[in-house]
Amino acid sequence: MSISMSISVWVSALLTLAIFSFLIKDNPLYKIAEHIFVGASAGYWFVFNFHNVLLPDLFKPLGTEFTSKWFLLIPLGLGLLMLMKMSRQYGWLARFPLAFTVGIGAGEGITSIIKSDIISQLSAVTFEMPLIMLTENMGKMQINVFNSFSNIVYFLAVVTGLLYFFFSAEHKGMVGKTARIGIWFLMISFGASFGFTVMARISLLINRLQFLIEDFLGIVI
Amino acid sequence: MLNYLKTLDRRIIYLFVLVGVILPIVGGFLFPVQSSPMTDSVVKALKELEPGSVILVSADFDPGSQAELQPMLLALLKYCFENEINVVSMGLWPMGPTLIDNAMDSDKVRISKDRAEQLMLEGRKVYIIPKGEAGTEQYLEERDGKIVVVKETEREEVGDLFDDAIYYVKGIRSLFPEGHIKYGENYLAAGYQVGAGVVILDLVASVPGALKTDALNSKPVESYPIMNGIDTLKDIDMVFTLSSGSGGIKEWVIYGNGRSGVKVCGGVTAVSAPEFLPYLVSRQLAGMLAGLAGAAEFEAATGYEMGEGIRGMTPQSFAHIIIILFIIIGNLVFLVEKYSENK
Amino acid sequence: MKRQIPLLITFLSAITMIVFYFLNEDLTKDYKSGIFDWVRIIGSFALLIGIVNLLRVHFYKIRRGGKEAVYSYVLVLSFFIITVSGLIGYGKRGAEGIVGASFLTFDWMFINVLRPLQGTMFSLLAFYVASAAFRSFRAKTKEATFLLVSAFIVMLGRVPVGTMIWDRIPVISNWIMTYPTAGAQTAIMIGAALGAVSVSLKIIIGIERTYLGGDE
Amino acid sequence: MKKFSLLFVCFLLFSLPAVTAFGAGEIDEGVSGKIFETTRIPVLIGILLLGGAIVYFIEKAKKGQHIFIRKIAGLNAIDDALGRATEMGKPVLFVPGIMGIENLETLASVSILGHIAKKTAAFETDLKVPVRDALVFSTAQEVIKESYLASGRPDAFNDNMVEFVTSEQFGYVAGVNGYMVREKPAANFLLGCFYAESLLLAETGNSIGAIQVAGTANPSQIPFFITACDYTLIGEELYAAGAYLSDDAKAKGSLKGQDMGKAIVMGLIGFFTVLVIFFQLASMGKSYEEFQKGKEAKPSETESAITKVHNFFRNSLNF
Repeated sequence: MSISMSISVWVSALLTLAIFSFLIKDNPLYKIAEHIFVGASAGYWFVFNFHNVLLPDLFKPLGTEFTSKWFLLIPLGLGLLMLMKMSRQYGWLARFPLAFTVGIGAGEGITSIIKSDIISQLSAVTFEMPLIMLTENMGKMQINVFNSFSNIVYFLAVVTGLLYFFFSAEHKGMVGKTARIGIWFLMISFGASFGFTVMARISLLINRLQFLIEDFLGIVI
Repeated sequence: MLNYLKTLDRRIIYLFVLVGVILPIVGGFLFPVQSSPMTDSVVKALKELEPGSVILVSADFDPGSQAELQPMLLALLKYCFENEINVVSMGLWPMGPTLIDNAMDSDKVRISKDRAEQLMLEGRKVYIIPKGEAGTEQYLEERDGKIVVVKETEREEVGDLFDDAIYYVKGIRSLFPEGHIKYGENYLAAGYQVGAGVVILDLVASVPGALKTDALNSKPVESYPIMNGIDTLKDIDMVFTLSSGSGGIKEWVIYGNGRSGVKVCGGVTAVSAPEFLPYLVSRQLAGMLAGLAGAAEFEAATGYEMGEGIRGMTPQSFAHIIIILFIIIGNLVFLVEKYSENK
Repeated sequence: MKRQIPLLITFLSAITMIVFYFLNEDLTKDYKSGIFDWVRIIGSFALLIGIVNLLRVHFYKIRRGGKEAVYSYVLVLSFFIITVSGLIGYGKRGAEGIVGASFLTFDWMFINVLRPLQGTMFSLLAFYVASAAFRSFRAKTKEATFLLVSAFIVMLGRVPVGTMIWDRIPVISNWIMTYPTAGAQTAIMIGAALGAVSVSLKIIIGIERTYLGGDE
Repeated sequence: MKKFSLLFVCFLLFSLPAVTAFGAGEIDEGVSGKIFETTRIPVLIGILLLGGAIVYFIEKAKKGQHIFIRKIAGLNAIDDALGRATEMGKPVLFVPGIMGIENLETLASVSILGHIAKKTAAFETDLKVPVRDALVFSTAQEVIKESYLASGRPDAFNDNMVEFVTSEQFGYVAGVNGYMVREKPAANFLLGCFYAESLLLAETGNSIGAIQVAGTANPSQIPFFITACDYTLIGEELYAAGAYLSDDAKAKGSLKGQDMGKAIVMGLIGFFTVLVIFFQLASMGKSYEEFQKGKEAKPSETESAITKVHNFFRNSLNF
């Protein structure tokens, strides 16, 4: 074991330990790390936005090629209107840029969602996962019982799941029973997603602990 | 006892998880890794690429997900350069390109002892951590026909290499002979691209038009030979995204594959993987690596046994067992309680 | 005026995006990426408001004094260190690139302060999944049992030790992921998509206007 | 708003040819001659069908027709949670997700915030809304101010209810978690678009014993809310919540319209499924190559009617 002599490693390690200390309970060390984190990251993104958005997309073009890029005065104006938010009297002017942003989001959202989350999924459920699945057997396409069964399960999960989301029908009788099967499928999927994720979370921890053990404490395995 | 377990302080669980992960890291032994169909599909798609193909590697993640995605990135780059697949790199996330730079030039890439010797003789700088001495950086050098370990000031003869030391080079680039990866011919870094979905739409229309200049020399990308014959995204042989959230694999599938039909593969964090399964089913996604297990399987499939993914699988297994044991305890407590209530 | 004009702006910008979608991309892509630039520019200006708010809150805490003021000092100080070093030295890197950054510069702060903080905060999840699993994966009801069993199998199926117990476990886990799970996810996706379509439609035609705030 | 709805439909129908005429002059040699992405017509049909169903039921509801909407468990929990916070004299925490205002989940969340703020104003309970996005910051402030005004308590509103933390995902979590353990809110609402921070927030909230109501449409994060929160709004329920909470008839109409949308989707699933079954049955006994060729066949290349119909729909959905 030979503890690191690098100030960078020490800073990283102390901050790492400070965050971990939150697991025991809230304490001054965590509070310091938290405030460094909030302050430094706010500054980081501020600088980042300045150098990657405002400078290249707004100020530089306006400064150097104004004649062809004069229309950038519009977003500049909208941006300045946004700043009006800080005034009590003219705060309402900030609604203009806000309305623009929301409008763009809504318009862009509606088309791409219909395409990728409805139409493509519709195609996947019906055409890509047919209830009768054929595979080649001795040169001829024949029904593959296991794959067909799997696809039927998939199909049932989709349909009963969708039925669960019906708001204008009381969950009673036939609808209630089917929706309940829908809930079961949802629960299976939640459990599976959870289980699937556990590994990701552990991986992150392994990474941090490797840093502490190998880089900071200098223990070699 | 029952009551203690029922109201178990969550910090006890934390302690078990911590110990369960640290012990195997310090103990350092490996579980064998087997591949899964999801990973196989990625390997299959990669094997279909001919030497000289161009793959667009997009780093759409930030250091927060490095633990899972960086091993995939390293293994992917290693595979590409070994098989003469040319790489254009970019990132939809601001910190992505930095992570690719790290993978190329500064991340520790572990190698075996034999490989270390061979690379050193080829003139690459090979680093070593002899057992029990980390802390300061040490590397190997050949002086007067002998291999020596060079610390900052002193130098020490090794003669034969240590069996139990860790050998590594810095960055994927150092795994190959000088000149194997020519910038502009085999590799091009296009840097951070602002705008996620919009960038991809731009790429669909025109790759040089969207990427504009490269990150190293700020020259137009079309001035590099690697871009010969590449006009729109269709001309790229595969897009490989390392994705950890919004502005990533979903956009590549919807806009990239959806609009141009380009083959899209991806490495994702395990947490987001289930969300993209429908795209695998609908074949909009050619293959997917999910989480550290995906990385480990990919490393095994492409022949990189020293990878972080494979090494990480052991603490991973321990932690899973601990969580599973806790779930079992929780259920036993619950059942015992129910039983005694019924009595 | 304070209400109708914003509603009209929303309507027109949304319709523009919808119309663009159905036009040849070669015709629209320049406009489209220009529009997204605008959105980002507005967002960057808005960020300034956020930062002013953050600093105001903490300047107030500092002025109020007391034990807690120390933390506000720390926050304001780290904000200014990274901002000043970033505005001066952004993107200027030595021969070793970002790794060789010197003490307290922008790149150094990123690598040695922000990166470990991000990674560690994220890694707390490893502990949280364990305690959440222990607490809630109990076979109390039929639904909870489904949750428990599928989590159990998939958790085992993802690590080599699962294979050691029974070599079919990864296969079963994969089947659960590909069929019932993907199916239920698709159902959630389609349902949520309809909800999203409805929200965006209501915004476009001006029925949903909470986001604009008051009526003055 | 009828004007707007009408305008909307007219615009869709008439703007396309108009823009076409405008764009036609500008096409240069290098660009493929087409003006419309004709392959995307299914999306247009989708907008018109789904949008039509929603607008139709909104109109119907406006005319006073009663629309039945079933109870959603998580929504009743909102009132319970608010009630408990008031009883205990502790604050209420509302987290509107981590995405920007242009995100539709965030917009749904903001509209729920409006209702919650009305209640906290009436109950005189403290409300805290930490945000990560600066546009959400200013929107949330407006929404809360308006709610306090509507409840007749403008005096109880203060600017510090909404606090901008930082744009960094985990920095935001660090700040909010710190707030939770120190101020110990009695009710946490985690509604909106969440990623990895879902469990970090929910588990900390659970450890301080707050009643938690969560909701997101992001399928990968729902499981974490389910395990750590008392009630979870799943997917579409998040979008429905805003409509449900407002006693506005129009909102209920739009929910009914969404149901019609689901019915349409399910109808299509049924139709295509039967179609595919017939196609598969007809393909039995062929060799694999013939089967693949049949799937890719253009209408002119095949005699079989079922293949024609099957391929037509299959190709229209894959663009």
